[in-house]
Amino acid sequence: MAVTARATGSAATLDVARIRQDFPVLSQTVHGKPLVWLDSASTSQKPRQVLEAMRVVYEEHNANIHRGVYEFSERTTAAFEDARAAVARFINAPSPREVIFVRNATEGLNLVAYAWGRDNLRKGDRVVTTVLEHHSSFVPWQQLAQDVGAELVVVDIDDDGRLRLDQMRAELEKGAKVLAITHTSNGLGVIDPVKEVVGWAKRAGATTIVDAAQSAPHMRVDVQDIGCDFIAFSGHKMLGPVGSGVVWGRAALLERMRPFLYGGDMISRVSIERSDWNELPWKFEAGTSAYVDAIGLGAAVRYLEEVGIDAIHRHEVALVAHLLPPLLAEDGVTVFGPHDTRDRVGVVSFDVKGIHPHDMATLLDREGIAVRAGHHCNNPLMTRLGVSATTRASTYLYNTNEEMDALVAAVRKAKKVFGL
Amino acid sequence: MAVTARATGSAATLDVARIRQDFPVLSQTVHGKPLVWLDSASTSQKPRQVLEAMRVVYEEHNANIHRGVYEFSERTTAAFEDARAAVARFINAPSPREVIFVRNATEGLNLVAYAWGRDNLRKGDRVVTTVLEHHSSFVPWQQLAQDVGAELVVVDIDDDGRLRLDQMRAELEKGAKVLAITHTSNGLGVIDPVKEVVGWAKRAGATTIVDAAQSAPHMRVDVQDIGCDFIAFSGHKMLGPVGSGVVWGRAALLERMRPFLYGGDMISRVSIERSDWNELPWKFEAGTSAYVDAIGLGAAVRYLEEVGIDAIHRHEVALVAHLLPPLLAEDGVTVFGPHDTRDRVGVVSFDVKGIHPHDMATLLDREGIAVRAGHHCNNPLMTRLGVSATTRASTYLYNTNEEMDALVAAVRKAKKVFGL
Amino acid sequence: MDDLYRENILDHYKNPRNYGELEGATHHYHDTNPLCGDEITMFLLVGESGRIDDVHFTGRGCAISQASASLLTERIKGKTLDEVKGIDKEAVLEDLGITLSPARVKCALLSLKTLKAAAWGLTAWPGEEAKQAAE
Amino acid sequence: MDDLYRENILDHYKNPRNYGELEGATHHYHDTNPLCGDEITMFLLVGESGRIDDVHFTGRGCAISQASASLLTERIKGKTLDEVKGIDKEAVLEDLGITLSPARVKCALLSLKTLKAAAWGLTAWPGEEAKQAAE
Ligand SMILES: Cc1ncc(COP(=O)(O)O)c(C=O)c1O
Ligand SMILES: Cc1ncc(COP(=O)(O)O)c(C=O)c1O
Repeated sequence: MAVTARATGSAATLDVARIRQDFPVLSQTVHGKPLVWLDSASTSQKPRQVLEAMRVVYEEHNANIHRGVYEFSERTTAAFEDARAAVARFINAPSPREVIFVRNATEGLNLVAYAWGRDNLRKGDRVVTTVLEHHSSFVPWQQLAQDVGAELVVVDIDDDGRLRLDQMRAELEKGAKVLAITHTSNGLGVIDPVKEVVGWAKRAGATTIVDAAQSAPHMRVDVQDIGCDFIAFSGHKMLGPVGSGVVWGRAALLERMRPFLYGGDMISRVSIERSDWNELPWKFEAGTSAYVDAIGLGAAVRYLEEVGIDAIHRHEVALVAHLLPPLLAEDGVTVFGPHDTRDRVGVVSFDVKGIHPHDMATLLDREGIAVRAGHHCNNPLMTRLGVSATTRASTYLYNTNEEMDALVAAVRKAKKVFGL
Repeated sequence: MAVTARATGSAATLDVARIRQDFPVLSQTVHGKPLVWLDSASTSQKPRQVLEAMRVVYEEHNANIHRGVYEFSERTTAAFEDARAAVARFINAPSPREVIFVRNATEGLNLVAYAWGRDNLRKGDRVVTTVLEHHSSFVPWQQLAQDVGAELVVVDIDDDGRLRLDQMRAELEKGAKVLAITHTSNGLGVIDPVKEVVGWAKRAGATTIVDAAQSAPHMRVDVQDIGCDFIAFSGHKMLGPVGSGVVWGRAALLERMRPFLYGGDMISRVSIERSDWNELPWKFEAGTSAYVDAIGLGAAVRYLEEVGIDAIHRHEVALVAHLLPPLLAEDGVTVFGPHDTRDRVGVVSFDVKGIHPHDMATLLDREGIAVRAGHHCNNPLMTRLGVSATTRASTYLYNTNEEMDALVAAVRKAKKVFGL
Repeated sequence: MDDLYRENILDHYKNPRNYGELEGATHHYHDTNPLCGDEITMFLLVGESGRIDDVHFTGRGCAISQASASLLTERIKGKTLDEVKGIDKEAVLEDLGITLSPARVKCALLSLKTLKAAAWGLTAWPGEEAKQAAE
Repeated sequence: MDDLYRENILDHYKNPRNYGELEGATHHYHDTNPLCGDEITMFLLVGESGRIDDVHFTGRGCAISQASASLLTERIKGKTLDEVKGIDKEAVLEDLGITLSPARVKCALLSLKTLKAAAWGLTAWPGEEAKQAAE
């Protein structure tokens, strides 16, 4: 139960006070209390730099991309493709051609299931996934498996909330056509050893899809190092605007796949009889992209790079290390997932006996603290944990130890209200 | 060739000078000349009111929608659902439950093809569409028809660019499973009599999908009056942000359809074995919606309502009436589509003999005028017209007669450069 | 003290009235609020007189959802099914006596939704029955 | 006068050199720029000596794309295929002698792209051949 001190020392590398000045929303108050934003796993707040990058497009050179030969369109197109290059660098993609802008991780994961899965998954194939998956990573494969008659294998966690690697390995050794795995659990904050698991899956000949919605914002994600075939994440969870998201895939696979959405821009030629597709990545970007949002995501990625993604990870682990001991010391508190800080990000799911998470979230809100209560789009995990909902506090680069203290104090106060 | 004076008189109802003050980008210069934005059919500019509505969310109460019980989430959710209600009112939808937020018209049209089409279109069925379709309305059905072995029937236009209603009627009388028709051609600016055509299609028992990407921004679109089953349009073409779009469908159909994208929010319950879907409209909104963009679209719709969509339509027709005579009087100029203003919106596609549209767009850009050159995602129409590209000027509520004059002057100048 | 969690509500939450399954119920219905996992099952015993002779509920979830179910059982004893079908949400919110934000209103109204479904004699939501039967 | 449309470019556009199909060409290739519909077909006649004895092109499109094709045919006569494969885009842009924005650079380079494909002996873009054969 002891929290390892491992990362605490390095938290000083983040100048949180300065960072907070970049986030206009953090100076708001809620019910008369200063806002404490502990719901970044749901969506992060945005720095001025991101909002400014978007403002510049809308107010200074807004034009549809790719299709115009005039000045505004050229400028906007250049900014859009710069954002793509920034994202490619951020995840160490071999080429920006492999970076496809989508609305969010959900669309990215569905794109893979539709455009790769429908043409490749067959009756009797095995789809291996985990009980930690978010619905967006789980349900597309559950449905496709049902449609084609494939087998869905759901690997369990141990009592600490960590993936059962023994079971995973054994299942992959039995053979698999698809591995769909989350890099980081949005319910428990544990990091899966995806590089290792992807290695096993590759040996089984599986195509591997990693859900990086909770990892890309908070820790280094290197697609070449992981070795997977596809990865997806959402811009809005990593300081970018809503409406921006990314699916990355290996060019060799993307080239062989059918398109997903059909329409403007993804086409090279259309006759009444047939259509030919545009080159990567545009083949998968039908219609007018949310180009301003993508440009915002580019600015977000540059902001994260400047602060340093490793420093951010260390900072968040330090926050967890600060939070866990007093929280665990409270009577009636259960923390789901590991109680140490090994392979962990800043997500802490907990329950207080006698107070439903919904009531807890309401009571914390009265103290200005925004946390999430519910199943976190993690029904199978909730069932596995034997609960219907948890209260989840999640951190980011702008959070402080003082805010962790405020959370513990507010939990105590909530217990008083309930006479506990 | 005479331009009807019909709408000219009523243009005065729009206070364009005041309207222009709402659009920050319109005071920019290009190559030292004041910007003349004549590419609204590709994407419109945005008024302060829309940008401000979005800023307020990001800076004052940003939070993921639907899933939070705390204050910010409640406020953002309320603003998001208000936007949905505003859109429903704008298109006279029977209920906001039928209004689904998507990225753009393209996604909306693909949603229908995937979620309705795949389960309903069968070998031998007839899909009736037109040569006026944008690729986003055409290619999803072309591909699906090929996949299932359905027949694709493409109705022609007459030499004026108007839909061949005789042919359309005859084809529908032969029977049809699907009618996919654009309300307004983005290539020629003609309005299709969709109400009449939808009526014939209904009698044939067809499901009817109307592409309103070019109509919803510029004229009254009343889904109940048209009587179709689905309609789709893009926010970014109607003063809203990129990343916002709508597909409307009849509740009875939407309820019977399978979902399109699977993931967070569109679910009511997930177990390892099965999933149950959320109610409309959320069943079709998987993952984190681009809620800020949707809220921006809500503000755009309110702006359009305040100015008055009928007044906007009249104003644009008046601009066309002002532009056509001097343009047609120029030696070597061909205007595609009707030369009068009957059933028309503010799209004027033209060609100048001896100057390729690409060169024309570049030369106009040097004069500060942004027009589009290319096939406008209208390959089949270009083939029908016997050209590979056209130059397209398109108007909106913020354009003036003086800008039409500037366009004609710049066309003359371009001819001089080319020694014509 | 937070006025949302008044004495009365916490009392009904901690000591729910009419709690437990009801043997021989003539009507019962189960529903959930997927957002938070709140669950309510309502059991009605309608006698010869056409009146609700007994009502029980079981459930789990937040204080608002459980207290409102408990309050509701007190309100309906002795009523006819038609009277139950006529209860509006304002009545439930009045019984609670607090102002709720939209998300929490859903918690408060789950019990009424469940009760009405029971009163109408449903065993599953329309549309779901077919789905369940098909499995 | 706009410096983008210099005398020289307009001259090559209006009076393209080496225009027309080439009977007995040993290499030829057709390509388009889907954005604007520009089209170029390049025809090469490579003699015993391994040098380009004759080159023609046909096409339609904007002044930039057609002038650059015309200029390119002048540049390569008498060269070997290997020399042609080594021509870089800077050379083409230099021949044009103007500064182009990214969208227009594509127009300028269509001729080079087509020429190189012809020199490599392609008849369709890799991947497309199979697609076309399958029809
Ligand atoms: C008639 C028509 N339909 C569909 C579209 C596609 O719109 P979007 O690119 O916003 O999806 C357009 C826009 O170019 C259009 O003009
Ligand atoms: C692990 C994980 N995957 C996928 C998603 C889906 O992200 P979005 O809603 O942005 O599509 C989330 C966000 O909730 C997540 O936490």
